[in-house]
Amino acid sequence: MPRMTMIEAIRDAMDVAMGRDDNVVVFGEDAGYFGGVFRCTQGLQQKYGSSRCFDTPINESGIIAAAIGMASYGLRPCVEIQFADYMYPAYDQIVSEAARIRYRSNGEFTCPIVIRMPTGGGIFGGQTHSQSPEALFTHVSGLKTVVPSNPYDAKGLLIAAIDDPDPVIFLEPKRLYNGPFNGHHDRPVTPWSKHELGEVPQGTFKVPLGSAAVRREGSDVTILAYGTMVYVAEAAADEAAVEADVIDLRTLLPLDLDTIVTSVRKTGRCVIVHEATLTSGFGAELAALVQEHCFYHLEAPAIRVAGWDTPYPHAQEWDYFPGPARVSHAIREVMEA
Amino acid sequence: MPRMTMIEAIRDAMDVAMGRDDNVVVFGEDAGYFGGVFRCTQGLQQKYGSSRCFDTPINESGIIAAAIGMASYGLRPCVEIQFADYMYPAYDQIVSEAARIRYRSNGEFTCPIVIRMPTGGGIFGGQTHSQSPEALFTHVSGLKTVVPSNPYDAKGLLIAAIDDPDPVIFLEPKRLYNGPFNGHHDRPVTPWSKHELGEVPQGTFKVPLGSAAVRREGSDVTILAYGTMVYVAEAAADEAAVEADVIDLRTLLPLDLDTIVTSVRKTGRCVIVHEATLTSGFGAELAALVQEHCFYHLEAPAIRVAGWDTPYPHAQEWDYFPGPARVSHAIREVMEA
Amino acid sequence: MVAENRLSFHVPEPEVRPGDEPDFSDVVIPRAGSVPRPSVDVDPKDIRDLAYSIIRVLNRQGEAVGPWAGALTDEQLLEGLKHMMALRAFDARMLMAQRQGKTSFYMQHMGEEAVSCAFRKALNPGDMNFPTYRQAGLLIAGGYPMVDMMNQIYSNELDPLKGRQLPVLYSSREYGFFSVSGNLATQYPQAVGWAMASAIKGDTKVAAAWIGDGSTAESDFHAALVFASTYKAPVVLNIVNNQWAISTFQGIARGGSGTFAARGLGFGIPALRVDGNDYLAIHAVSKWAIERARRNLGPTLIEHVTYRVGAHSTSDDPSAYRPKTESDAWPLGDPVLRLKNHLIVREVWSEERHKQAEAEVLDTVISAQKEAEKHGTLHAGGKPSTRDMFEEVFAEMPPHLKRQRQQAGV
Amino acid sequence: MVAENRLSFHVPEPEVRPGDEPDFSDVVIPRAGSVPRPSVDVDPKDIRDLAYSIIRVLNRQGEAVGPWAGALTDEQLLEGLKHMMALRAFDARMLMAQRQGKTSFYMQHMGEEAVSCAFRKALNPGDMNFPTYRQAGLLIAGGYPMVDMMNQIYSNELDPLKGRQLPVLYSSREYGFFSVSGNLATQYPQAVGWAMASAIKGDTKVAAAWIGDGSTAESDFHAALVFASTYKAPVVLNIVNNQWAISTFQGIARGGSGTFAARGLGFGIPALRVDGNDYLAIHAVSKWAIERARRNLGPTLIEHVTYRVGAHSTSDDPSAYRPKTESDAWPLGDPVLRLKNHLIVREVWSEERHKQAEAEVLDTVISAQKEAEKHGTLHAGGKPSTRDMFEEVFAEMPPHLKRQRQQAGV
Ligand SMILES: Cc1ncc(C[n+]2csc(CCOP(=O)(O)OP(=O)(O)O)c2C)c(N)n1
Ligand SMILES: Cc1ncc(C[n+]2csc(CCOP(=O)(O)OP(=O)(O)O)c2C)c(N)n1
Ligand SMILES: [Mg+2]
Ligand SMILES: [Mg+2]
Repeated sequence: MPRMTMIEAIRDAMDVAMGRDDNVVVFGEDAGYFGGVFRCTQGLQQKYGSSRCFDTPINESGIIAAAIGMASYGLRPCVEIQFADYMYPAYDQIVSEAARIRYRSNGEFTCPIVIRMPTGGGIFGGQTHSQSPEALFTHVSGLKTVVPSNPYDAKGLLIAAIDDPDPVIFLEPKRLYNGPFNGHHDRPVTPWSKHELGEVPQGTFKVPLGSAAVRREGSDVTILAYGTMVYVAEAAADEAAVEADVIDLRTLLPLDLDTIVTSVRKTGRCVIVHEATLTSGFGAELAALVQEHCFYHLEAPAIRVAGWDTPYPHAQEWDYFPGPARVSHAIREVMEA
Repeated sequence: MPRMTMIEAIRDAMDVAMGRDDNVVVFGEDAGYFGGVFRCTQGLQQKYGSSRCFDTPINESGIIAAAIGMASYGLRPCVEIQFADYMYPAYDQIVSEAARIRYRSNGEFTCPIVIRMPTGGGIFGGQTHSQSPEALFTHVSGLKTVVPSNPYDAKGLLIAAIDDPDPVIFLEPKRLYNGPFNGHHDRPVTPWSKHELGEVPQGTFKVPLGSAAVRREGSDVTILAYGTMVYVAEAAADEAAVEADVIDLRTLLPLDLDTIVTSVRKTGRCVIVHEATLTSGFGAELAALVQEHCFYHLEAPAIRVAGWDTPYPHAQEWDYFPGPARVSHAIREVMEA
Repeated sequence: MVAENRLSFHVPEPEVRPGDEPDFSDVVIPRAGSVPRPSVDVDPKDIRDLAYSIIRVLNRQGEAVGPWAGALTDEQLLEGLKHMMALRAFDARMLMAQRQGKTSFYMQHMGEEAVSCAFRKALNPGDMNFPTYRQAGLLIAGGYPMVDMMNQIYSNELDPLKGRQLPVLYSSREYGFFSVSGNLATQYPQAVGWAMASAIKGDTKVAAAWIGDGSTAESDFHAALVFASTYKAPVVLNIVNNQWAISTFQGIARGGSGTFAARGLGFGIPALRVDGNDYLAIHAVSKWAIERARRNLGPTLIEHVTYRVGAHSTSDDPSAYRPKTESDAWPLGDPVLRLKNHLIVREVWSEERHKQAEAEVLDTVISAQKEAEKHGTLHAGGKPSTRDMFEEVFAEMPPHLKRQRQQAGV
Repeated sequence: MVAENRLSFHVPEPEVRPGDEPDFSDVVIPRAGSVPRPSVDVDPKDIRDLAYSIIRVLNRQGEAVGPWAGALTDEQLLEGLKHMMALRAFDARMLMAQRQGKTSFYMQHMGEEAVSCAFRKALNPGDMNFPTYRQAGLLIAGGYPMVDMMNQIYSNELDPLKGRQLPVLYSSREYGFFSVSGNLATQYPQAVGWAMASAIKGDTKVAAAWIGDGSTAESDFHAALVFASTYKAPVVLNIVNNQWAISTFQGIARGGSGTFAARGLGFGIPALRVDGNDYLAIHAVSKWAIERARRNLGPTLIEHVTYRVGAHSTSDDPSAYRPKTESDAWPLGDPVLRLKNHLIVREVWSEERHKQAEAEVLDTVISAQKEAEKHGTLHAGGKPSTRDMFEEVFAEMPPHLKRQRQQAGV
């Protein structure tokens, strides 16, 4: 199997989808000729022409609205928002329109669109290139929300998302584009070419939406994570010297609750980690579900480790980022509780 | 003390604030000459002139952006978004701008604005006149979020919000405008004129942001609620025949965690209710906090009763609305656990 | 240094308010037939004037005059009249039904019937409208069954939208009527996207976007114009200027620009204003714009100049913000009356036949209503199920919704 | 029925791409001095042409000609030259500092120095800019200390913004420079709100809004124009058209409209285009617009026609999407060179004095840099504290943030 970076895997997914189905179109700011600021769409315009892959004006609402109109026509747009931090102007189109068109028209009109956006921090991107807005999507009925953590999943989930009959928010942890960053910013990152999850099957293959992956098994504690935090969780488990179930959620909605509940009932302890700010983050939903479904198995409260409740700072990147030290501290806390 | 409806109390708060301080300005769609579709700003243009209270073009983003610019000039805008369901076009201005201007300018520029919006269901308003988007604000660092449940609080909290040096989201449960609706849609609602919380002090008085109110005390179970759900919770407690602490949160952020924790540690049981859709709703944050801070006192998991994870339907209003039957069912569940 | 004058704040105000004498003397109405008809491949630069005039066909004598006249046969015009009469009768019955508590809410078209009825007849099968709540004429003139509209309004057991949507927010793919949103302006750029898709696929279908005067202030209006202009999308961008946006007069949204049509000029989009109470003019201008789109010449903006005679909705009372008799003073008259008079001038219609037609139309509406009410109204009789509430959130119901449906006991 | 042609999809493309010969032959450049100067209270309708022309003062011979010339003294011009030179030197040093890892990111002004430097000098104390990331000339020409700009860029211990903001997103209330947002276009309507506030208070201050060509496509651009037009706000709406928006040429945002300035016309807002590489022209046009605002005549839109010579940012490499030598072919030349030549023609400057001034400017920048670096750079030396991270989220820290700060151990 070829080795790919996450960027290459994402590009390959779109390439495969465009090759199979004329209705798949790709567009976004700088996504056409140039191939995207992270180069995820590079080469697609050349290969499929500028009717299938093109640049857009800088108007996120227009991008999503156009995609919605196209989807109702019968196309399958897979669009790029340059950074998740810039999706807010499109939030109305996503929430009030894309998410509800099927429902309000009783299925007469549907909205099979994929909205890709780089998410998360760790790149000194400051307030507007670092955000993790997943909870703003999981609260909205009618949207699916996906966060891959490696090239293999990225390709398989993206093809599944493009094939999905409903709108899918596809959040790409930008700090993982080139390797499994684990929060140790002072150490070199293994490139994907040397990582087994950098092995990506050719052609069409899917990772189904709604299924989590258990990245490692252990009986001491369950760590729930997604995106970059999967690697942070693994590093933290090592540093705390515990045997942890590390669950990579992959899809936040629909959520693979069974895998979570099975694990927490086994371990009796749960740590939840994400980069987004703590309050009303997706970790709140996870903690609520865990205590609801595993109450009688829990030895300690489920603990959340998350971004602080401040805007994402620039200079204090590593004070803000919930790295291995904070996560292993939380692990020890639940272990000792 | 005069008796007021919630509409009158809200209007009175703005009147008092405008009377005291020339910098307070009020505007929104239909909010000027006509006095707002719910008549909350009626008479203010006549009294203070159209430089202080005026109609705006239908552009929610423009309304908030203008308010931000004015606030940075030194005014104190208190603006109306016609329905909370229509705040999405302004979400970028609220999240990316209002919430962060103080932080990113290190306090050089600040944003003392109040954004009023009618929220919640119960009026056969369908998908676009019924939403409860509070969790979309509580996740955003730099915003305060307030939900009054009666005329007294509405006035006191609104004056406090206008005086607050930071942006405040002020969600007005529209089903409570004229009386304490408790979910029994087939029974008449007591008008505020016959309710003690319809007694509203004249002139300036404040209810501080960040403090909850214990509406009734009991040792069986804690019910956390806000807005319309406070009355639903009371009705449900009666119907379940339990002695409940019914806590009206009033402010979601900053949250009065102490009052919550004290109560749950006392009762050992907790039911959380809100109208917004369940997943990633504010109830998730409450459940997460409750289990985090009261784990060893809990006899049963904290249970959430909320709107279903569907768009707000029209005909199925009362199937969707989390009324007393569903809440009392949940109460019995935690009592029996 | 010169002492500077202090600034002052300007808020546009309508000429008159309740109690005042209605006054439209500032509304310039060009003579019918006076505006030229350019060829559809004209350079947009050369017709900027059309954004400041009003294309009219029917004159005061009820004659069809000028270069935009002559496209419609007697039969087509008679059909048009009946559509408008049907829409008016439908509105009257549904308003009453709302007052009777048979539904929660209703929005009428009084005075604006010509706009959507005439436009619809200029489209081809397969074209798609992205309407607002005030274009039911697109359905009526398109032959959509009235009883289905009523089922939707009543949220009854035959409601095609299963009770999920607010009354009048219809949806019909088959009839080229995109699901109406309760949020203003959002669908304007979606129409552009739909049109882009038609171009991407190399098809021949065109889209029509709809928006109110007040809603042109929304930012999505800009998104639509930007995308339409950049990609030369085959779309007709309609603005229905009915002078009011709930309680605010059009000056609040229009600001310092002379007209709403002028908004198109900054995008190089040809912009035409049309007498929105003149069935013939609307039809002719719509045809022109639709042909442009279909010939790959790109978008056209049409401002339909009309007047909202009724209240904004059943929740509104306009006497609080405008003179009660303002609609009588509206200089473009009543669209039904004007077409009726024209047909009489044409000698294919008469007062008697009109009366008779009114009765027939009413019958049709009433019998549709009876039929619909057999299947329930909002608070009585048959209705969509609680199960329906959980369906179609997604194509396939995910586990958490199944759990919730179970909790709901359905 | 005529067989219909199939539609096709249109995506605007620049004339040339990497490898091609640069070509600006389609850019029409009017002669310097040829555009009339209307009085500030002109009816906007009468100057629609100005939205399609370019106001220029400096001709090819370096002379200042025409009705927009003559406002500035030798001294003022010499000062302007030095501001532009300072900005250019500042950019060069900071670009290098970024390459050396002293900061994470930088954005330069190469080719566009005249725009912000000249505009700044047309404002009064108390006026407020709502800038983008490419108007540091407003600070330099306003006398803001360079070392503070560097402290911000370095996120060091003296960073006035405490390390919270991305480099170059400065903020200074005192210097009339509103906190720059990383989100495009959001501040355009905020500037209008600020200007409305000045009018509401009956003050004399005016606001200036700033936006790039690409960002005019954002919907907030519309919000700004709607509010400015409706309330006749005392604001100058600047568009800096530097031909590129990262990798997309201006045709993507502009679509079928002839110019960006034309966008103002649909709002009745007077719109002027100015040679953005001509210090004198920018200053004169800005003065005109600012005077209009201050005389309560409402908003003006100015399109500054210039060229982004450098990369979009330190994260960008333009050779991937445009010919490397395109900037040399840009027909409006280099703003520094043009003002320098004018001053030589005026006989108040010389090649030698210019060289000397270059050296002086560089010295000033370098010594500011040394001073700043004493207080740290992004990854070395003094820096803002973790405590700072928790401050100023709110005026008063709420309990949950205190708890978190405690957890963070600070
Ligand atoms: C985003 C949004 N904001 C506000 C509203 C509330 N609203 C409904 S209709 C309306 C007025 C619209 O006026 P106009 O566009 O002129 O259309 P008309 O009703 O005259 O046909 C308003 C403000 C809404 N539905 N959506
Ligand atoms: C809302 C938003 N969308 C996208 C971006 C990413 N972005 C940053 S600069 C830029 C290009 C802006 O071009 P232009 O407005 O022409 O300004 P210039 O850089 O040329 O000065 C883009 C797309 C952003 N910062 N904010
Ligand atoms: Mg209207
Ligand atoms: Mg640019």
